[in-house]
Amino acid sequence: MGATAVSVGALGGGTKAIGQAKRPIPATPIKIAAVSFLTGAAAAPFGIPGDNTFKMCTDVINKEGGILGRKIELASKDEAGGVDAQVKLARKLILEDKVDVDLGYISSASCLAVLPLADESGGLIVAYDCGTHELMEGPKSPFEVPKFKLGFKSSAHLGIDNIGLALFIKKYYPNIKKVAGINQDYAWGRDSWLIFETAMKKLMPNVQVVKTLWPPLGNTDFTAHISALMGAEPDIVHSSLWGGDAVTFTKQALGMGFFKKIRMAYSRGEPYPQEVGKDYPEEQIICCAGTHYFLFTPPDKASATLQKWFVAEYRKRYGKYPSYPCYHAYQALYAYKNAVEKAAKAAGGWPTIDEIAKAMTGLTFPSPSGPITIREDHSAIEDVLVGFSKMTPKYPFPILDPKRMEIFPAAQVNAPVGMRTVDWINSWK
Amino acid sequence: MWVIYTLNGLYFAALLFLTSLGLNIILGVMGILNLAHGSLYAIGAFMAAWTIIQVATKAPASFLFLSLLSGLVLAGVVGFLMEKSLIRAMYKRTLEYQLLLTFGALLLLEDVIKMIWGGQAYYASAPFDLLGAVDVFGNVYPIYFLFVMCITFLAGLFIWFFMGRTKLGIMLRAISLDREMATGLGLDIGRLSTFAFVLGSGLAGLAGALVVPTTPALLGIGMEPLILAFIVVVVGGLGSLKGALVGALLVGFTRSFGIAIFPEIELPLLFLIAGIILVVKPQGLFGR
Amino acid sequence: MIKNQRWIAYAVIFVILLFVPRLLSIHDLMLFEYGLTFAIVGLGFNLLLGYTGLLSFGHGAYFAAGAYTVGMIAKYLPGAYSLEILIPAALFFSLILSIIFGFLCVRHTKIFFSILTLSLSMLLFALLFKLYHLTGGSDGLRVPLPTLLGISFKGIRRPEFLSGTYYYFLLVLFAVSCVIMRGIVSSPFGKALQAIRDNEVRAELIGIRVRRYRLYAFILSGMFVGLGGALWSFVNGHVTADLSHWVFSGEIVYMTLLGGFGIFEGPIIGAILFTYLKLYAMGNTQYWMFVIGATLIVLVLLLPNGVAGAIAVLLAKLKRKKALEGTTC
Amino acid sequence: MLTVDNLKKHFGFVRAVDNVNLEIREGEIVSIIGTNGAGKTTLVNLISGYLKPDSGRILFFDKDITYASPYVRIKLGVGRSFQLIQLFGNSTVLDNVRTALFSKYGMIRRGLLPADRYSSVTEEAIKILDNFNMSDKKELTPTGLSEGDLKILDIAIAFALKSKLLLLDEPTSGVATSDKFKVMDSIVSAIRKEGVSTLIIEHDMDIVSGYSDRVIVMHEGKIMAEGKPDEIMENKEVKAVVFGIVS
Repeated sequence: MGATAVSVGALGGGTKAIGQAKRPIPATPIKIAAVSFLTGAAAAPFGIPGDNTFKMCTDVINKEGGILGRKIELASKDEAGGVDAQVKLARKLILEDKVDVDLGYISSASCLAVLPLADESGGLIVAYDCGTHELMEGPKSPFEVPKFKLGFKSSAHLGIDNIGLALFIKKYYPNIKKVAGINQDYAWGRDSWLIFETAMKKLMPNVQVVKTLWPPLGNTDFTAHISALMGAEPDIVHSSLWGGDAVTFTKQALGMGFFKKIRMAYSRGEPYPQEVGKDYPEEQIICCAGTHYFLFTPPDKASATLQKWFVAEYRKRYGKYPSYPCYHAYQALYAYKNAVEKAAKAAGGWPTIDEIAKAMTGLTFPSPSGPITIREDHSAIEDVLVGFSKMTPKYPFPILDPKRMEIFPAAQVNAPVGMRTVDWINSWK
Repeated sequence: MWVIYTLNGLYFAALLFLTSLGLNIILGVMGILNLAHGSLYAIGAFMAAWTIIQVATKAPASFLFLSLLSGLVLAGVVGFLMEKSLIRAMYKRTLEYQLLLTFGALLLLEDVIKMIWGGQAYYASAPFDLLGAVDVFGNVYPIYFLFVMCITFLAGLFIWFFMGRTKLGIMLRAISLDREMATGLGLDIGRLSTFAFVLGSGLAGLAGALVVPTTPALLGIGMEPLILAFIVVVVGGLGSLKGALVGALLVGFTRSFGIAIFPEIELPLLFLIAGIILVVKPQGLFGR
Repeated sequence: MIKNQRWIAYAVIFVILLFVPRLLSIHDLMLFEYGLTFAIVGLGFNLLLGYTGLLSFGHGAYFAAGAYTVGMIAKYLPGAYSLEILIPAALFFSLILSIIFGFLCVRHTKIFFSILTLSLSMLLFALLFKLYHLTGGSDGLRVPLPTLLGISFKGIRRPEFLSGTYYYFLLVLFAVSCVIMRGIVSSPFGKALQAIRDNEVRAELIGIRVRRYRLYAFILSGMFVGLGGALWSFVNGHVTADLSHWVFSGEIVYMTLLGGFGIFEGPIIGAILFTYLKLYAMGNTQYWMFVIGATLIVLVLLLPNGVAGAIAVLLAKLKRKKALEGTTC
Repeated sequence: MLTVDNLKKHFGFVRAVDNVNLEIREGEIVSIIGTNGAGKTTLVNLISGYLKPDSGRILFFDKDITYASPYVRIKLGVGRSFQLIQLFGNSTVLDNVRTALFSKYGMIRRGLLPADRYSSVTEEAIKILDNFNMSDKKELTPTGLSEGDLKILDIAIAFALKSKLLLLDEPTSGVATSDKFKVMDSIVSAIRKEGVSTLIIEHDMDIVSGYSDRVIVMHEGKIMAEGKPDEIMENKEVKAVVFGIVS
């Protein structure tokens, strides 16, 4: 252990002083890398809001005197360029730039490729937005946790969205007959559909799947997919499309009269009404990847005040309402802050990244959308919010109809530690 | 629905045809495979998107279609500069240099676009929304797609007439048939090549400008069209107008019906067809 | 005697390379290992371009064949996941692939050959990309640390693995590849290939079965590239379908030209230079594509024989100078 | 050894080769002369297998090779040089010849040892170059050679294939007039040394007359005269048609 800790220190750039009773707090700033899509289709709806939030929170934390008096030095990096580029970048960040922590990744593909590098290269990596449940799950349940000693996921995985959708559909449309799916052709899309389909089979056994389409990420022409879906005549179409794809799909579908016939159920559709604007169709089922919605007020006091401040502050700085990537960014940065402070208490000085990792495990802290808990499997769990899009005079884009918002508590939508989500769903009574 | 599938196929084929047309002319006349063709397409797309965004608020709706012109012109200009500065030096060089140069140009232009327009996506669906939709046998279909088909049809008609009937076109054909002979006839190869390259680039730009109201202008937007246009040219036959048309229709319908019927293997199928045709008929369906 | 000098130089360089892990930071060492794997790729590719006169724009396919052999075995046959099995397996599958593709391609030359190789590699790309459940689609496959002759590297971090055992393993294979390729190009077989490159018609006329020998060259080339791909996968730790995309093939051509395909050592130099060029460009500017694109254009216009070519010219000049001085005094 | 009978090849209305019969014996050097377009080159292309005749037969050592591929004819021993030189431009003079030898001995499958290790082959190559007094230029590439040397090298390659019959298409075309005879000297001396039977195509009588055992005159695809050089020189018809001398 000691040996690895030394090498961790050496590789991870943490302080080498192991074993001393009292450890000094370095005067140097904390190096934090934030990796999001800064270019490409996912930049506007995801990367930029996420990165903005990282900047905003860093700024606030530094104004308050930093973490244990150390200022944060934030380096925003671009997630574009494909999985391979990300592997190389993460390596560089950990081994050469020696960042204290790598907060990032929106695409599940990036996460699947990068998180294993945490233990491999001995750097702390916190996945802040990507969704795939496979990231933290083992090959078969029960699996041993944590999967990665130094790899974390500070937001809940896609299980909550798709289970939430299934529960929501069961509640509002108990007697639909046909569903279809259009999901991007990689881990994110494939896994989202898998969970949704499994949950539907369990909750509404006699609903039949009439079509599943797999457009590639960054597809520009959905016309063929749209008419293929319309041809299959489902009642509801499940979709985990995100980023530019979601916007493009919606616009083209509008043009082809898609929404006149079919209702969409977006597993993470929350940012798009704001992106598309007033044209965005009403009565679509939209999930918020948690309870990340600017009109949602968390029950507990601390979170509620945070929410009020967060929405106002973000609106003030960037003229928009925070979308769920913003909340995810907040969670990642504050997970690190809280973990460091907790570990420092125990260690009496600046902690090693092993100690930070230990502190982050089982950590609970308030966030704008409610308290967040990071479990022993190094993955956070959250409640999930689902609703209908509805145009109101108050906003220039459809919001979630306040009267028909459903919140499913974490326990109802997250598999227990060490159990694969799919197995858990199948074990439902 | 089959009507719609067919229309989708036609629409997709139309865009491809336009893109491949430019690639084809350049390849035919200059014997150069321009790997940067996709970037010219992208330039057209960004320019058009930018124009639409500018116009949408200030000028009457009908002006929105200035975007097509702007895309075509800018791509043409870039093409002109490219030919004068780079391609010009390549005529006497061997294949590997020609291909690598255009490959370099591709990398370069991708980032030039990034420098000019930034990394953001440009949403410019105004013309698409403006034209609205019609009823086709009980199915809603956007008029804009039909508009794209018309434009492409006209462009194709124009090129066909130009290549077959006008003096300039016939000279270009002469070059593509036999460079030496053409030189012997005293044709000004240099000028004509420049012209061909500009024409090809302009067509790529037009295609980009046409697509942009239906999808945001993005970095790398030209990559997929390049590959598909490339398949079209290969399948149809180098430098063959008829080939480009048939090839485009083949790809368009394979995609439209492929996605509707067997979504899992639509893409491999495309390359499989191309591969087979190349093996059986290396010069393409209508190649010389 | 000039030949002896060359071999002495090789020996010296090899000895120096033995000490590289001591000299470089872990990150630079990794880049260097990327470079070495690509150097093997370059050697293979250049047998086709430099010595047989065929420009393939689809050699990413054989690279992917090698890399995916490793990834697939890791996923489906973890029992057989040891270097002494993986490397032969990679060679075998790249052999099969290059036989199939090569057979189709060598019937053509010039631009047709390039187009056909490109299309076929894109076909492989489409398959790797679309068969999600088999190949992991665009996510690709992870490449864990292999065992070597029963030694397991469990619990060792990849950087330590790469700077230790693996570096020397890689270095040895690289040296072997160089020696073998050197032998091939200077052998009668190699001479025959060069004859085909120089003058197809006459080659036929001195009794060389041109198409068949092109195929031989294609297959050998494919296997070297496949080997490079397999070795690369361990350094990278992850393989994706992009390896078979034509842009990646383009980069292979790029690095070969960067070094200079007229000279045996060219591709090696090119591969190492390109790796540093690309990764440092990526690390230091968001406009890295502009950088390598511009470099490529300058290269094509001003340095058609690549870096190695330029060096060779310089050396020749120096020699002549020396000779002159020798005569004068 | 070579028998051509009633060979015919027409391109549309042009009767390039029209019922040609000819016979070449072992060790004999025969020249075919005639104006451009008389069908000389077509005839060579037919014999070396580049063109397939419309009708007629070609026998080589009593073996019918009328429709055999060039490759087969080479294996049998029909070598040729070209009017437009065909060399391996980026290889040394030595390798140009040596590769031909390797191919001849079926050694081009050997892929590991450097070519230089096969010293016997190298020596033989140098010997051949000696015969054409080219051995001093063996390390040069063709780009560094004079037109005449290129011609000689081209023939040396054909020679290296141990051809029993050599077809030389205008061996001195493109060579400066002053050197023409020097070139012919070195070629023919080499040929004589090995006693290879040879068919030389030439439009200039003077060049071949000194070196040929026999001269055949072709005109409009037909053979119009045949005999010893000096006889042909005297032949009025030939003078009129071929040399344009009227007396």
